[in-house]
Amino acid sequence: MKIAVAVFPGSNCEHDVEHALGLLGADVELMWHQEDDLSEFSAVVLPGGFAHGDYLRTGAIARFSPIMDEVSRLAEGGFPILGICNGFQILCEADLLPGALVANRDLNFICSMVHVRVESTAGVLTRDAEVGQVLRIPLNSYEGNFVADAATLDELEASGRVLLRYCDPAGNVTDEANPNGSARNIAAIADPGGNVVGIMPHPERAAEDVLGSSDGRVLLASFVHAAEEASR
Amino acid sequence: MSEPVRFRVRVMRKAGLADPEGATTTKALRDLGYTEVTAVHFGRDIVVELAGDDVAAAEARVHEMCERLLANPVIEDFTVERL
Amino acid sequence: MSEPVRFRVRVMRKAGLADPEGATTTKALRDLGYTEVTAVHFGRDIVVELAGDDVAAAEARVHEMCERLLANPVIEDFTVERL
Amino acid sequence: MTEPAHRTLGMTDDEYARVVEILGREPEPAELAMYSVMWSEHCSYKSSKPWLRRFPTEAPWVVLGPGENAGVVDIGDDWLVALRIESHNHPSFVEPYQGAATGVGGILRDIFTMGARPVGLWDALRFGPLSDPSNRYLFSGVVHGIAGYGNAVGVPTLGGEIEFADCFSKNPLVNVMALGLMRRDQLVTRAAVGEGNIAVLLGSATGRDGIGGASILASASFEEGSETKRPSVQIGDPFEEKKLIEACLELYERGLVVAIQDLGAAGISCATSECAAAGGMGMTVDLDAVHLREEAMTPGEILMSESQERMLAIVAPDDVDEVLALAHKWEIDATTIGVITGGDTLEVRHRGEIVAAVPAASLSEDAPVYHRGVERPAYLDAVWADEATLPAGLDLGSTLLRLLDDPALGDRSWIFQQYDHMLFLDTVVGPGNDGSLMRVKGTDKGLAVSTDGDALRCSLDPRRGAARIVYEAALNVAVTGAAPYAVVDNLNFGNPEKPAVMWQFAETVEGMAEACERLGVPVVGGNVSFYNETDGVDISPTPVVGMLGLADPMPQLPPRLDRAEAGMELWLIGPERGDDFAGSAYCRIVLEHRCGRPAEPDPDVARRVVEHAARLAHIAPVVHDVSSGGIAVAVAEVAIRSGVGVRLDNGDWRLLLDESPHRFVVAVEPGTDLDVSDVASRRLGVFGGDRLDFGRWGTVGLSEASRVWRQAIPRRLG
Ligand SMILES: Nc1ncnc2c1ncn2[C@@H]1O[C@H](COP(=O)(O)OP(=O)(O)O)[C@@H](O)[C@H]1O
Ligand SMILES: [Mg+2]
Repeated sequence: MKIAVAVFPGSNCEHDVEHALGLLGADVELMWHQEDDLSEFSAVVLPGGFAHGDYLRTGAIARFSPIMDEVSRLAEGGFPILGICNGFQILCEADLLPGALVANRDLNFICSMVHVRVESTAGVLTRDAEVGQVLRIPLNSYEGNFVADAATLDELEASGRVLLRYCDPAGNVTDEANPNGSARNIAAIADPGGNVVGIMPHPERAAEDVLGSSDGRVLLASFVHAAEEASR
Repeated sequence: MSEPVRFRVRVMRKAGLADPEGATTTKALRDLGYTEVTAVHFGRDIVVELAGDDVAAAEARVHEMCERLLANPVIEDFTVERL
Repeated sequence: MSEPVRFRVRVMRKAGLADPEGATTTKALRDLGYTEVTAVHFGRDIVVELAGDDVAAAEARVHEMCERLLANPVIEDFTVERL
Repeated sequence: MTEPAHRTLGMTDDEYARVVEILGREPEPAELAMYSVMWSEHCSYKSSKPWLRRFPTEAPWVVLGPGENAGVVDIGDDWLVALRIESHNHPSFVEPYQGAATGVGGILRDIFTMGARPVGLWDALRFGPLSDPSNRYLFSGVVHGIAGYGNAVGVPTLGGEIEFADCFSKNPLVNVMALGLMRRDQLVTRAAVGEGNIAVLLGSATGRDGIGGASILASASFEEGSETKRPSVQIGDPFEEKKLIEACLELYERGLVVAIQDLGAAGISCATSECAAAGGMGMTVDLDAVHLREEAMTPGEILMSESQERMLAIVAPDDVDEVLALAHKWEIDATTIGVITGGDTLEVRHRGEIVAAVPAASLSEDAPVYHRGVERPAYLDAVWADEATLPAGLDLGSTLLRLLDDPALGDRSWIFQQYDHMLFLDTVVGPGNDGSLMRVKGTDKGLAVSTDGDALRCSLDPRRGAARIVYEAALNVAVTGAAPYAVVDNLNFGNPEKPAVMWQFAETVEGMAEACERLGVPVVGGNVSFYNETDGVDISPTPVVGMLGLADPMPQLPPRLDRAEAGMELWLIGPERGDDFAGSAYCRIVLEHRCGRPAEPDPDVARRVVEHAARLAHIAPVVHDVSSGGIAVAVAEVAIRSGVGVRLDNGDWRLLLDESPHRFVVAVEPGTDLDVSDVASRRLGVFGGDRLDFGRWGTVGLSEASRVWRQAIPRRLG
């Protein structure tokens, strides 16, 4: 079982994702964005960074890369696809996830630990977690503010596709605990099949105690297990 | 070779969706003493230059560029104007 | 209360300065098959709404806002237009 | 009468005469342009060179010392570390966002041009007081610029330091340090050897950016009306740089470059002449092959352009195709622009004509050296005699709140939260502590870095002030478990043509050099920024030290400020004086007194204290050096960050606010054996409760102290 990590010009978290998934025993290979065949893989991660400099709009140019045609094709077949930060933005631009990510409400870049509460396990990112569980993981973005129209948000909620929300350390979802202004404190969502997931904070940055938190492991492990299942 | 044809593309955030740049700028202007400012809306102004003589065809192409790349239909509206 | 007065401010990078965003978008459009695109220039389109009836005074104020906040005179030029 | 061309380019008549002597004829316009930039203060160090020789530069682990793009040290296990610091002061005043951004871009190129992957950035900043809106604009613009470039280029910014003072209002300082990591066999240099080898220009197109720019800006003072210098603003493109980094690292990995040099100040003239001179060769350069962004550029403009994100690689002819293909894969431009020749002439052609033909080495090596006048300013006697009148007693609760509200002492997370400081998964101790500590994956080693400066103390006594920042930096890396390993320095000064400024400079170098010697730590690189003067007023002498420490092995769980718990004891290690108030935060903030003479550092004590800190970092949850604000602030920082109160035993209040050097505090479980018999130590108190309790000197609630501390910067930005 192998997991691909897509690398766009300007990506910068690909090695970090490789390292963290490696800690969980996954076999990972970096795939340049010009590749268009992921048939050897059981899952793909779109890592964080600044694909194409985040110029024009985050993710806008990256979604036309050849690898994204393959990702879109595989998405329909239930293939596990995880977008982290910039990867989440690319998935939204590619219409594989609803909504969009715009500038943080205070117009500052935010690199900081945040708390998120697990809202639903109906996605390959949270299937091994427990609803209500509070995780401490780093956020690192300028355009991390999730927006969508009210109907889309309602539908996401109703179908259990809001996977994580920003909260305080005790798990209360409040406006103060919302670091970037995201609609309804949303930090991670899934597509209707649950196999395409996008998360704004970085679980790979919280996979070792020596770096301050291991809370991201349950999310990465969920994804690896989904990949294992998919490979069967 | 002929002069390039130029179009101005204006991309604006859809009404009702968050516009943090607009909101922050409104506040900043009011703090600076421009208390008469009631709202600020942020958008992009993109000038596209193209080679070719068929202006109508070029304009259609620019529309297509907006739909495919320059604007995100989920959150943005756009207009195209010949310069 | 009367309708707000609205102005469009357009802020463009001064000619001659590098425009990485424009260059990257040019390349992206050409890669998408729009090979006729020769250049793309990026700017901001800012709509400012103000309360008050004196349009001329308002326009002067908007000019001042541009100089003080909305544009960076070191690297940008701006225009103001009544909407 | 019109000014002769050389003078409008900032060159003196004597310097011009020297060019004529070297060439044996009058220079062509392009040649004059090249000499004027290469011989500018910024590029040639013509005023500082004689002094910089004073620095100790050798140690068994030094691979490359000063004079290279970056210093390189060997940390064992086949790993090398490249480090470098650079200023971008004047460009940041002209345009704070782009000035700071391009400063980051430039320092990173200095690192990856050595073969190393850049893995960390640090920023040392100086601004005027935030009460002035123009200083707020500069401050937030610079921070946004560093964030905008550093985050997007994909290199974490792990720390820095900041100070505010009036003298920086029209002359902010933006110094950036970078660190890179490479395997031993990846080291490359700029020595262009091998006749027939090809020069390939990689990266951005060349425009009129920075013409008469960075190098000229950095080599002259600002006067009112400096707006005229503005068209030379450079725009940073972190995306291009990111692709360049990856492309260059792959070029090295595949062994495709003979030599490489980044294009910084003086652009193509500098890169080509330095490569050729370093290899003892000549080079012919074809300017028509240079990819231009603008039309009708003159040869002089192309040669001097400081367009960002460009590299010059020297490549064997057989490898050129592979190099171009690799550049294509990474989506960067690459063109062959020159050939290495025998002899020593740098020959430049444009539209079929030779526009320059000069001895390559003369540009970099024959620059004039000035032995400028040095004179101790007489006013210092009065300054030293003017000691602060201290009160007999005070309320430490309210005094502490005033200190914690200072933007240089309060919470600086408004700054560093805007910087990605976690990328690469190596940040074990991030910003917000003392030094930062990064692990080296696959080894037991940790690299600690601290940047330190103290413009106020250095203005009172440059020699003592400079020495003390070296010792402070050493202690800041030691508290993470590291031993001082190498230093880079950035010397920010006023106008070197003034003897008083050169005296400050000479004293600073002496103080830093001696401290480095006494610690046994080599200086492996640095940068000098003169002419930090506006309207005739010089900045305070502001040396900045970038200290690299090596922790081998790295502590399993390194100390952090947030690891104190109720019941732990608080100890002070290191000697106390109680009278070292000159340049202290208390005098500056509360008494508004900026005079007196700071105490002399004690090298032997300094070394012992540093060693103890590094040792205790392996056993104590908190090890924190005492610096600005003295013990009171150091302890408050631990209490606030850990969310636990503290009660200090009674003592003289002066001991809690003076800033005598070589001290740190530790938090440990009661009964822990600290084993510090050869330096002074004292139990200060115990953690617990929800107050900062100074006994008879007063008390303040932890939550109030915490709120004031957190708001110190944000409340001033509105
Ligand atoms: N300009 C800055 N950029 C990033 N981090 C900063 C900056 N200024 C201060 N910091 C961080 O805040 C912390 C405290 O800084 P400082 O008080 O200068 O430390 P010290 O007194 O130990 O040298 C450090 O971790 C430092 O890295
Ligand atoms: Mg410290």
